[in-house]
Amino acid sequence: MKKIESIIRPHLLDAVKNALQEIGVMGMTVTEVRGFGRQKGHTEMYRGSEYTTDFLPKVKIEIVLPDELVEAAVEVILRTARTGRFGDGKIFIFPVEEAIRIRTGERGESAV
Amino acid sequence: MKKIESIIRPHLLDAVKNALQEIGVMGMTVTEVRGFGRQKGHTEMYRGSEYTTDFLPKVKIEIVLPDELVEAAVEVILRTARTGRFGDGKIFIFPVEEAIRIRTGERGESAV
Amino acid sequence: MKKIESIIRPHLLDAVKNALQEIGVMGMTVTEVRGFGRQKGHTEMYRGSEYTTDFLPKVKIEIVLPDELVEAAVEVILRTARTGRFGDGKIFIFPVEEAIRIRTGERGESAV
Amino acid sequence: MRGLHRRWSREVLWGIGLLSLMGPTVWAQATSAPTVDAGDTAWVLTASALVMLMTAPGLALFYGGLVSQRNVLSTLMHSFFLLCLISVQWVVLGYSLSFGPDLGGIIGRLTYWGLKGVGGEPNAGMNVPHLAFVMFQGMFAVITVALITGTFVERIRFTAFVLFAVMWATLVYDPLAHWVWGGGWLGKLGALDFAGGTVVHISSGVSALVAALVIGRRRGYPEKVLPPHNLPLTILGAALLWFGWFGFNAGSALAANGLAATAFTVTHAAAAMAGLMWAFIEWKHRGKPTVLGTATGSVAGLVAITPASGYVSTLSALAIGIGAGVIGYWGVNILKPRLGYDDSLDVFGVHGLCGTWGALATGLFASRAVNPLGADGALFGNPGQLLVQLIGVVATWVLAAAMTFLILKVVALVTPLRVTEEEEIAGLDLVLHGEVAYNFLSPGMGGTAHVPARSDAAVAPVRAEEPSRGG
Amino acid sequence: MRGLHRRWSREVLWGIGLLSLMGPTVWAQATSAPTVDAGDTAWVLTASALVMLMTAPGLALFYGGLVSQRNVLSTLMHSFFLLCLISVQWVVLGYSLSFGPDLGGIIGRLTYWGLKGVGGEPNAGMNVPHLAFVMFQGMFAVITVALITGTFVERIRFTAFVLFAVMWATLVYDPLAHWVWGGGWLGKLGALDFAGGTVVHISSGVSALVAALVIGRRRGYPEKVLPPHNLPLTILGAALLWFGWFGFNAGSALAANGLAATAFTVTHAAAAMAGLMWAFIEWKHRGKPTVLGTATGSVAGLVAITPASGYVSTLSALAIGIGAGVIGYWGVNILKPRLGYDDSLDVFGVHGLCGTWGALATGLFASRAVNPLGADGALFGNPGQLLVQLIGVVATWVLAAAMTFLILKVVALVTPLRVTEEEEIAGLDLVLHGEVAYNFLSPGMGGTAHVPARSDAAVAPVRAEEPSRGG
Amino acid sequence: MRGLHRRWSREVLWGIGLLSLMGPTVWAQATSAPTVDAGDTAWVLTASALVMLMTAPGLALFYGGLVSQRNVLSTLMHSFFLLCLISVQWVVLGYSLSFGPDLGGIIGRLTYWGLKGVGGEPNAGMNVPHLAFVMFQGMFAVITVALITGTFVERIRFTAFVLFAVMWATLVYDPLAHWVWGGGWLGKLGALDFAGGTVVHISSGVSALVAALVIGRRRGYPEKVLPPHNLPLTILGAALLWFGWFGFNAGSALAANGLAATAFTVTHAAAAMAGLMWAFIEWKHRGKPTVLGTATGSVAGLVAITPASGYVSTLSALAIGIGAGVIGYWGVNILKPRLGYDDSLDVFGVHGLCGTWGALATGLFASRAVNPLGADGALFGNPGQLLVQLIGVVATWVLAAAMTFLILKVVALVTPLRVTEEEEIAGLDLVLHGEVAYNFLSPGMGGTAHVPARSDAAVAPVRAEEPSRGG
Ligand SMILES: Nc1ncnc2c1ncn2[C@@H]1O[C@H](COP(=O)(O)OP(=O)(O)O)[C@@H](O)[C@H]1O
Ligand SMILES: Nc1ncnc2c1ncn2[C@@H]1O[C@H](COP(=O)(O)OP(=O)(O)O)[C@@H](O)[C@H]1O
Ligand SMILES: Nc1ncnc2c1ncn2[C@@H]1O[C@H](COP(=O)(O)OP(=O)(O)O)[C@@H](O)[C@H]1O
Repeated sequence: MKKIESIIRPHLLDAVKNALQEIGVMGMTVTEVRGFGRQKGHTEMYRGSEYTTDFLPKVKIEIVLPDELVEAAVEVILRTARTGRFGDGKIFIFPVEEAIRIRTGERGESAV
Repeated sequence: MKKIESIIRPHLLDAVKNALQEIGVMGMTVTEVRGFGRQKGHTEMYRGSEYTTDFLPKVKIEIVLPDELVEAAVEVILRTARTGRFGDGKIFIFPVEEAIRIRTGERGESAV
Repeated sequence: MKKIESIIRPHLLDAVKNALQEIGVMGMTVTEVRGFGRQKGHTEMYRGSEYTTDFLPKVKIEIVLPDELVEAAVEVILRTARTGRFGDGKIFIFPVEEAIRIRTGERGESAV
Repeated sequence: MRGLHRRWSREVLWGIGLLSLMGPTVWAQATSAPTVDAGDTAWVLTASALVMLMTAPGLALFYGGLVSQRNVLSTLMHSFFLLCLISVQWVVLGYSLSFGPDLGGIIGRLTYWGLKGVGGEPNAGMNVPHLAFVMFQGMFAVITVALITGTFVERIRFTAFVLFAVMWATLVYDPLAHWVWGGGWLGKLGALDFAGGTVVHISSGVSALVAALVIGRRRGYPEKVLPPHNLPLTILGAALLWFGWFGFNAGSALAANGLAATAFTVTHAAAAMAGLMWAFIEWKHRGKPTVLGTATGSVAGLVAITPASGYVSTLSALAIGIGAGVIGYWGVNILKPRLGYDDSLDVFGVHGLCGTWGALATGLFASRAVNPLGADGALFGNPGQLLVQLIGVVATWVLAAAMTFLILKVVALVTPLRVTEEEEIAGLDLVLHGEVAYNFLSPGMGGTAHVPARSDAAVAPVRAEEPSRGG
Repeated sequence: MRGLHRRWSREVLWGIGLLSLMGPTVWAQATSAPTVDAGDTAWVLTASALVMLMTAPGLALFYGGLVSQRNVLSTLMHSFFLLCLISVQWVVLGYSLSFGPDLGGIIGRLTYWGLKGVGGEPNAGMNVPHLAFVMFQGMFAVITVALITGTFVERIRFTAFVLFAVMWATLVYDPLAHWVWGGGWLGKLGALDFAGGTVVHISSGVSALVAALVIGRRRGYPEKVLPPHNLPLTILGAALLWFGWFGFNAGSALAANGLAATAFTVTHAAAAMAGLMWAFIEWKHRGKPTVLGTATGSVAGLVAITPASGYVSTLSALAIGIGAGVIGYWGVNILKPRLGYDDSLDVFGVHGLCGTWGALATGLFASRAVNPLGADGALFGNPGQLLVQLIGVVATWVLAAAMTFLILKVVALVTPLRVTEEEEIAGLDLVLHGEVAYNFLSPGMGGTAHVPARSDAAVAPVRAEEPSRGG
Repeated sequence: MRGLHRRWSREVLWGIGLLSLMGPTVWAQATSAPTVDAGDTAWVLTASALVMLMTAPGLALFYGGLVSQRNVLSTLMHSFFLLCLISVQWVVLGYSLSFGPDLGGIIGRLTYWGLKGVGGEPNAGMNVPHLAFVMFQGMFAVITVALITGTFVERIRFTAFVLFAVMWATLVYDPLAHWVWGGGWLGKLGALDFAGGTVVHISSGVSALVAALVIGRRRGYPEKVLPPHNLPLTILGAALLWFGWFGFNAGSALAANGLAATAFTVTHAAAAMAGLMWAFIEWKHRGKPTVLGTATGSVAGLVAITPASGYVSTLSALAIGIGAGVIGYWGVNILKPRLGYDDSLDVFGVHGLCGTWGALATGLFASRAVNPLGADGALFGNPGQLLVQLIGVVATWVLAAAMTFLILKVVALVTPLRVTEEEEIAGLDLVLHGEVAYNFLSPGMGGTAHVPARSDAAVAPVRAEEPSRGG
């Protein structure tokens, strides 16, 4: 089992989710995050002050999935989350030692 | 050392935290997340439109803890976070290479 | 490649980010979290009720970076996020199997 | 109808009295055949709008900010829906029950149903159009029912709420308004209630206590209820209540005259004093003055001055405000925790107790020097007035408590009063109304819209968050 | 100017008529040489302030809560900026175009540009200062333009919006106000529009429909638009609209008299009834009554009663409210999805359709028994009035639709109407105004302030969120 | 008391003057023995309520939205608590100091302490009850102190704030009101200040500047302060300020007459023009018009027109609005950054500078053609008036600056003015009031309630977020 963490643009979440669902990803967990990277931040104006922020709104998707699904999932994300501009985000892959479904106590791949 | 990540129902957080504390878990970090899975989403109505969402509010608990505490913590979560209905959530276990306490610079198990 | 996850005090985020940037960290992802630990929570009053909360606002920084940068980054965080009081937070280090840049498809260290 | 509106005609007489002191140049307002005076009408229309504002957005926000995020819309709905529901009840039925020709001192006849024959002509004994009086009074009916809702937020079912509201307005508010202001027995007895201490505040506050007991506590109360989700909304609501209360009390003069100015002043003074008082008690008692406490205190002061507002001096108003701060604080912070009922937003503590204090305080502080056509209170040599006030208080407590109990029992026969525990966890906004108050999430996390095609218009009932699908 | 203000002078005559029934003591308001009456003036000034409140914060919040979080400021800006822009247009030009000396029944002359010679003296045929009338009418102009903005939120460019607004106010609103109220041909024809069913609601609603068609749908509509981001703001806005509408309708009596009280009452009754109605239809049709539906319904009722508010009885108002609930619900929930235009905040469904219903319903329910100087409607034996109303409706539809189309085409020649798709994703607040509505983030995540030194005052244009830097 | 209220009696005379032009039918308002006129009273009571609304929720929200999330309640508390505190100070003491019988042109005698002997009878030289005048003026005292608080939000300690407020009201506001309006030397000199340009805006603005300098900058200012946390609240507040300002300025006619309508109109025109102006300057200067800028601009316009509102024409009002937009923008965007003081919410830039502009502009644009009992300004042939205005401005600057400095130094002897740096980080809401504004978190993350049993009522002082426990 692996865990995929992917940082993407918020407005593409829906498309990514739907495409992942189609290849058999049954669950995922999503978090609102702020990303700092190559993409330039923006400037806000409030009366005499300007605020520049380097932290831009992103969405983090976390998916735990069997090893054999990993490459397919990566493909899907690369395809659906790409705009070709700075800030498209990342995919990180991590090892998972165990997964357990709370409802049933099932462990391992059948739990995800 | 391991890291336990557990996705649970928000209203059970308090119960889970208290039970974990009892078995000696001294710290944890909690994040509001949205989960997609087997549990059905809900529908909202605003004038002529209906919105269905598959992303449901969940809470993610992250705990870094010594290997020997892992099973006990898993037990506790399984017991306190279970309602038996779809959507109870998951427990994932990950390897940890190092833990450091910022205040003191301590490393390893004594840091958590 | 490693992933550093660090829980810090929110108001120090800016200082930490700037110091990390100086040593060549090019990107990071930040999440608002709530932390439970040795630091005491606070009490709120609303009419006849008192609310005590053990979950305090923290910020989680996630950075995926090449192995050789890890120690430098840890040093920087220890230096910039420390106040010496309970609640300064943690640094956790995790193994990373792969990193991919969505925009280009690049993999490995060049992706972060 | 002449002679029924005892209270109002008093004020008119007072006007005449004063005017006669001022010489003949001011005869215009004092003719015995009442005419519509533009100034008085301007004020009463303005006051009516102000009292409307008290319910929504005033009370709606005051209450809405205090509940948890998943119940804010259902709480706003209580006030907003009542603004619709009770207003229709009022023009169809309620006004006539309250202010129609007296039937045995108990209730008004249905002469004015649907406001038949009620128009722009002056109301008996007043210089404002009959319809202006209808509207001003109607706004009181609306807010009185709305006040009660604070006790059962976060758990009452909407159907039960609707049934309760209609019955309560018809069986408690309308008779009580008739008793005190519509020519009924309490008014005839000489009970002073300038702007609704008994009719509005005691009745709603006591009913709230009974409803809290009948409907029961929120799941997890007191240990596990959630803190207020949006205090700025609550402060906004409190400030709008204060603003609207000028219409409530000073409008009750039904004229733009010295009496209205008096009522305006003592209202402001009592609210300010009670807010200060509450904050200082908190400061001493618990270490910090809170914003919510200050706002709650000022509402307590507004409640307490309401029955007295046409009869007392500014210094008396300060005293009444001090009392309201102390009594309200005690009710909310000491009494409620000790007894353990879940009157969720403190309707009893603020309206029931401070309304009672105000009604009795009127019997203490009223002075003919302020209003020659009121009465003197105990402190001005007339202890009998305190007794009359006490009778009014007791009658209101009994009527409100008994009828609320009965109505809730009847409603419970027809439909459950509370949502299920699962629904309580999911929140009433989603479960009862299919809506979510705030969508601060990133795009994509907040759901996908689809506009129902014609065929699926009769959509399956919305699922709550918590329940899973079967199997 | 005498004789131009046909509608107003009617009411004055009505006053005289009533007064003569009441004997000679009330002659003061009935003198033929008009004087400033303090009571009437107090009411009209109050009403003017109330109508101002309808635009901002009323409509601003009603609309602002319904859009997504990234567009709330741009939506608030529409209303707030128009309050500035159209007010200046009004005092400089608009008032004179609308109410200046008639030019062929079509438009007013520029006699009063910059309010030259307009002061505190009574306005022709009224008991209020000329300037009070100017202000009262000016607030109507402001809100009418602001109403339209609901149709093109979340995508219109600010420059296009400003140009459109100025042209629309000058080329649609001002002439139309002149036609109906300023001495123009529609008023002379006998079309009844007490407070703006045609002038305000049909004109804005129909223009909104045309604008929705010309400007086009939001990206992703209907499947992918975001749900309302802050319904409590919307409910607050709706309640403030209701509150302000008392000024709108009852203020249109331009006096604090029986007619004002009538208008106040039927306004309240229709709003309440329509809110109830909408909620009940939802309850039956979709399983749950919603807060937004109830609020929308009450606004629909307010719209529908507007033209009728000086001419109908309370029971008729309830009927008009029922109609508004049904028609508004149908327009918003059935018609719009079926036709597929993106009138984003339902300006056409609520204002266009219910305004049309109200204008026609005036031709049905108007009664001289209510207002002797109005007219009888079809239900009271005068079917001809319905025809006159129909002419008014058709004329307004045609003027509004044709001119809006033209104006938008002209504006599009000068500047693009919409932002780019990338900008739409980033949100108008940041892209057009460089501001973000809410900063609920932890300190440190919300950006670093720097105060621009003098030299970099001419800062580079702010970058949007989505676009990356080149390379 | 007769003769003291120089300004008011002027308006009454003006009324008489106008009325005499209109023939004998309108004698009612012009009798020399003043009587309570219902229309005037309706307007003054309404205006009093409107001015109350300006402080809370108006100013409270305008300010509250601009601070960071952790300080919003403490900011709301400033306004709400002052509404309580200064209102009590006013009825007990302040009114008498301001408007009691004159003592050497400097201060009023304590004749009216506790509003003894002040009742419903007409106030000297006016047609409204004495108490209506008391309330109207009292709301001015409240908001003036509240305006200052914008300068020291996010860092002042509550105790210091309370002490400062009471002393400032008593030692600055009350004398100044007496000087200008209460029969004092400035009024006698002929300084024109229709509704409070000097008394309210210059005094609060200049005091804010001094307070900013004495109390010092927020930690991290200017680089690290947080952006506004909730701009929709601020826009709501700005709109409510505008709405309430109709009461402030048009109410200052103390009658519902042509002068009130004039003041209403020029107020609206100046606000609209200044809002437009600010937005256009931003658009040119920085590339985008902002919502906050437009709202700030309109407030600047309202400030500037305040002293002039009873004396100038509509076209002059537009000119004053343009000036306010330019000067306010310059003060806030150029001057403040350059000088580096942390007047956090721009009280000096908006109220101090634009108030000064307004007071001087009154000396330019005032015209007897508008108000025969005012004076002509420099542009209408009377340059002397500008000098008189300048004296008023200088006197106010000196009084406000010197006394504020002194008061703060005295308070600092008793109690620290600022919270500690750690408390500043944790936020004043939690540290000073033990409350948190928003709880949007999932249930379970927001804390556990427990109702304090009787014994632990004297709870340990609440800990701040940041400090850890010892050891
Ligand atoms: N080293 C990193 N560790 C963790 N997250 C990163 C890292 N680098 C980038 N990110 C995340 O990826 C997002 C996109 O990265 P960015 O450098 O802006 O553009 P690109 O994806 O085109 O390389 C960032 O906003 C941040 O959330
Ligand atoms: N493969 C997965 N990877 C990450 N998170 C998951 C995964 N599957 C489920 N989740 C999380 O667990 C939650 C519960 O899962 P769900 O399938 O709804 O029910 P159950 O826990 O009963 O299996 C989801 O809402 C999601 O947050
Ligand atoms: N075992 C743990 N696993 C995950 N996060 C932890 C753990 N212990 C502490 N934390 C996080 O670190 C934060 C600081 O820890 P705390 O014990 O309060 O102080 P200190 O950092 O001084 O040890 C906590 O608020 C929590 O977010």
